[in-house]
Amino acid sequence: MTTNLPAIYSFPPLYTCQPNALIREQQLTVWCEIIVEFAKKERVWCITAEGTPAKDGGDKQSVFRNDVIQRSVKSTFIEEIWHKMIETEKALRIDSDSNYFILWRSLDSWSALILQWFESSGKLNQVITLYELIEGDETLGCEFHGMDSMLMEKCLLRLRERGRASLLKDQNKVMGVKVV
Amino acid sequence: MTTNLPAIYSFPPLYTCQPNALIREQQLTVWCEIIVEFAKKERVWCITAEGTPAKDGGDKQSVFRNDVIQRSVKSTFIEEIWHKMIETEKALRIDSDSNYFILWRSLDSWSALILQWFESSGKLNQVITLYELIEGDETLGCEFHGMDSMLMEKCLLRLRERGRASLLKDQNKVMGVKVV
Amino acid sequence: KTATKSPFLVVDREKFLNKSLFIDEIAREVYDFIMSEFKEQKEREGVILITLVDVYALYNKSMRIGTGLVSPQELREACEKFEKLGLRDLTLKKLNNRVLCVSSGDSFDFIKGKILKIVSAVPGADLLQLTQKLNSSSSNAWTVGIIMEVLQNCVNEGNLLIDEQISGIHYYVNCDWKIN
Amino acid sequence: EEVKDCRYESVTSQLFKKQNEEITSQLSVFQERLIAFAKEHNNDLKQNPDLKIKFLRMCSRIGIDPITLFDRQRHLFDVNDFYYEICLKVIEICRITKDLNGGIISFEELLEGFPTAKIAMEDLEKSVDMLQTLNGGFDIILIKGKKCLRSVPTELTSDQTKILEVCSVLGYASASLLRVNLGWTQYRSNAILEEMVAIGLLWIDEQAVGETLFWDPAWIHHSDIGI
Repeated sequence: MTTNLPAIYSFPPLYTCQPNALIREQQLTVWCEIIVEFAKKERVWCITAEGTPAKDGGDKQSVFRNDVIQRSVKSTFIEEIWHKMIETEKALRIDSDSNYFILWRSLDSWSALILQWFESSGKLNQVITLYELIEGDETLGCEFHGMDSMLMEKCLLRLRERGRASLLKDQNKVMGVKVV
Repeated sequence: MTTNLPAIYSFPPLYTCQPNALIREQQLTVWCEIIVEFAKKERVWCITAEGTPAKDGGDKQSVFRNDVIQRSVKSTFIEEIWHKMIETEKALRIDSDSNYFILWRSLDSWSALILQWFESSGKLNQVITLYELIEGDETLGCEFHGMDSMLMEKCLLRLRERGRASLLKDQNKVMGVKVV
Repeated sequence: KTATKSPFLVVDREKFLNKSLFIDEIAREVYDFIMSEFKEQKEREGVILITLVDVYALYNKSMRIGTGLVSPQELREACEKFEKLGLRDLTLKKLNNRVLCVSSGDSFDFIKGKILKIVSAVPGADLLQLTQKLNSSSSNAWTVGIIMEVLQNCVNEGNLLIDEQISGIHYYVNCDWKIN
Repeated sequence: EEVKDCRYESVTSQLFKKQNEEITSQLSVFQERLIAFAKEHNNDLKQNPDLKIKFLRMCSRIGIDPITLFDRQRHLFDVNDFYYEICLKVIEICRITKDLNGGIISFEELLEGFPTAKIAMEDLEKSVDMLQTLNGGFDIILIKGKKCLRSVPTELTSDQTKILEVCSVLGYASASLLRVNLGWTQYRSNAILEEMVAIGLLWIDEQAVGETLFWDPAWIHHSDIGI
């Protein structure tokens, strides 16, 4: 997990909540960057409150824990980090299971990217299933390929708000989308 | 064994090696005091590495074990305690059997006391056997009466170093002493 | 040790016509006491820094046995008079906005610099190591009271970062984060 | 401790050339008589400063705690000397026990630091109030209504205070006690308990049945610890 993370990830005081408020602000910013960086590099869409990738097996290690220097962030400080992540819109809390989506791009940026794909690949005005969009061959190489489907829904909702998409639901679950 | 020992002897965490370095320093100091206090009160000159009086029967209990509160010190921590005892000159390791002499007085203080007895009881310039010195009626009531003979030898060697004593040996074993 | 070296100087309240004269006399005595007690430190480090509470204990214990102790109020008033009495090497200063200290020169900056230097040479040093290193040349030049206050200041001000482990608090110099 | 021992030795060898146990009992008789003498001849001593000094220095040298020379009815010198002596002792106790208790000590433990003198809680409280004028960073805090003296710069967080309150019942806290009493998760409890070990406020006990216990060093002096 420590691969490609900034050097400060190996600095022991990073793991203790610093008493000086100015410093703590910068420390929280560093943690937000680390989490985003990690999620982006590993293409992890969703992380548990404890810092492990949500969808993988149980052996994945928490980003808040560094075995090389034997340090880990205390749960009270982890809460503060998530608070900062939400506040700066780098994470989105998932109500159903208290995990977090990590937004290395903002929702607006993602929906813009998706819209762009619809436009450039000539998929306007036709129904595209969520599965095609996320897992289909045609989005291979797109940054949003493989995105968590719940997160994808949130992006498509943004497009609907802008009047650019209509969603097809089955039993309250989004199955497909038509972009105009 | 717990009679007359300080109240902290009944404090359960005393028996767990404390992870906090500052506390552990205090804890080691407390253990040294307990061992010295115990040895002094019970007039035990020599204690095994496990904490039991060396010269008595096998049923004596270790100072490192407190049955009342069901706690005992782990052997790795016992080693640390002995290390501190040696370092602070409260104990002297006996090479032959890995037991320890407990010095509730320093060697210098013991030899001063012994010298004082020679002076005040008019025994200068005459040969006194080790047996008389340790077990004789004339030293009854002296704090060094009953001292382990090997420890007594060490005290007398101090006096010899100061030019105040010559030792009489038989087959490399000290049998008597003349103090001048 | 100090008690015997001081002459039978009787600064007895009852001998003074009024309180003010008594306080003046105490001020001189306290001043001389600190200057002689911390002479070594002053010569080696160039500065003196000690909390008023520690002065109260040291001065009363060393100088006032037999002559009646001074009260906390009297001691404070006496130290506040240093300047008026032309005792210019020591002044009363407040550390961390709460702890009164008797200080010479820019002692605070001096010891702060000294601590920062030790920590940058030994990243992760704890209170025990710092105390040992600060007082390596003499046994108790810098009291723990002072060291803890200065450390607290460094942490509050952001010069030092903390790494809080179960073994204790470890200190690191802050190189990464801006503090103003 | 060392210094006291030396003095004791030199006195013993000069005054009595007898053996140690005898001397201890004789010394204590001697000490008692000196204390009685001091109280009886209070006024004479007061009027003769030189004698007063010699007398008190002798007492100090043979190990009489000056505070035993006072009682609340009869005072040598200033009426307040009694309280100043307590101030002195409070500072000493706080400094000596800092590493054992993380710099927080209850008023009850402070009282136990005066084994040879009868001092009342109100005497102690009055003296601690007097000490405040020195701005020594000695702050009074309340743990479950009980007064404690904090002599280190770090302030307690409200979570830390809550844990000390839990400790005041049985002497210790643990993850399960905190779950039952405060509804805390294991994560949160461990984080705060370990933080308190880090700053020296709690001692770890790994030999309890079931789980690790975290003890308040205030219980070092409790003889009635129930496991």
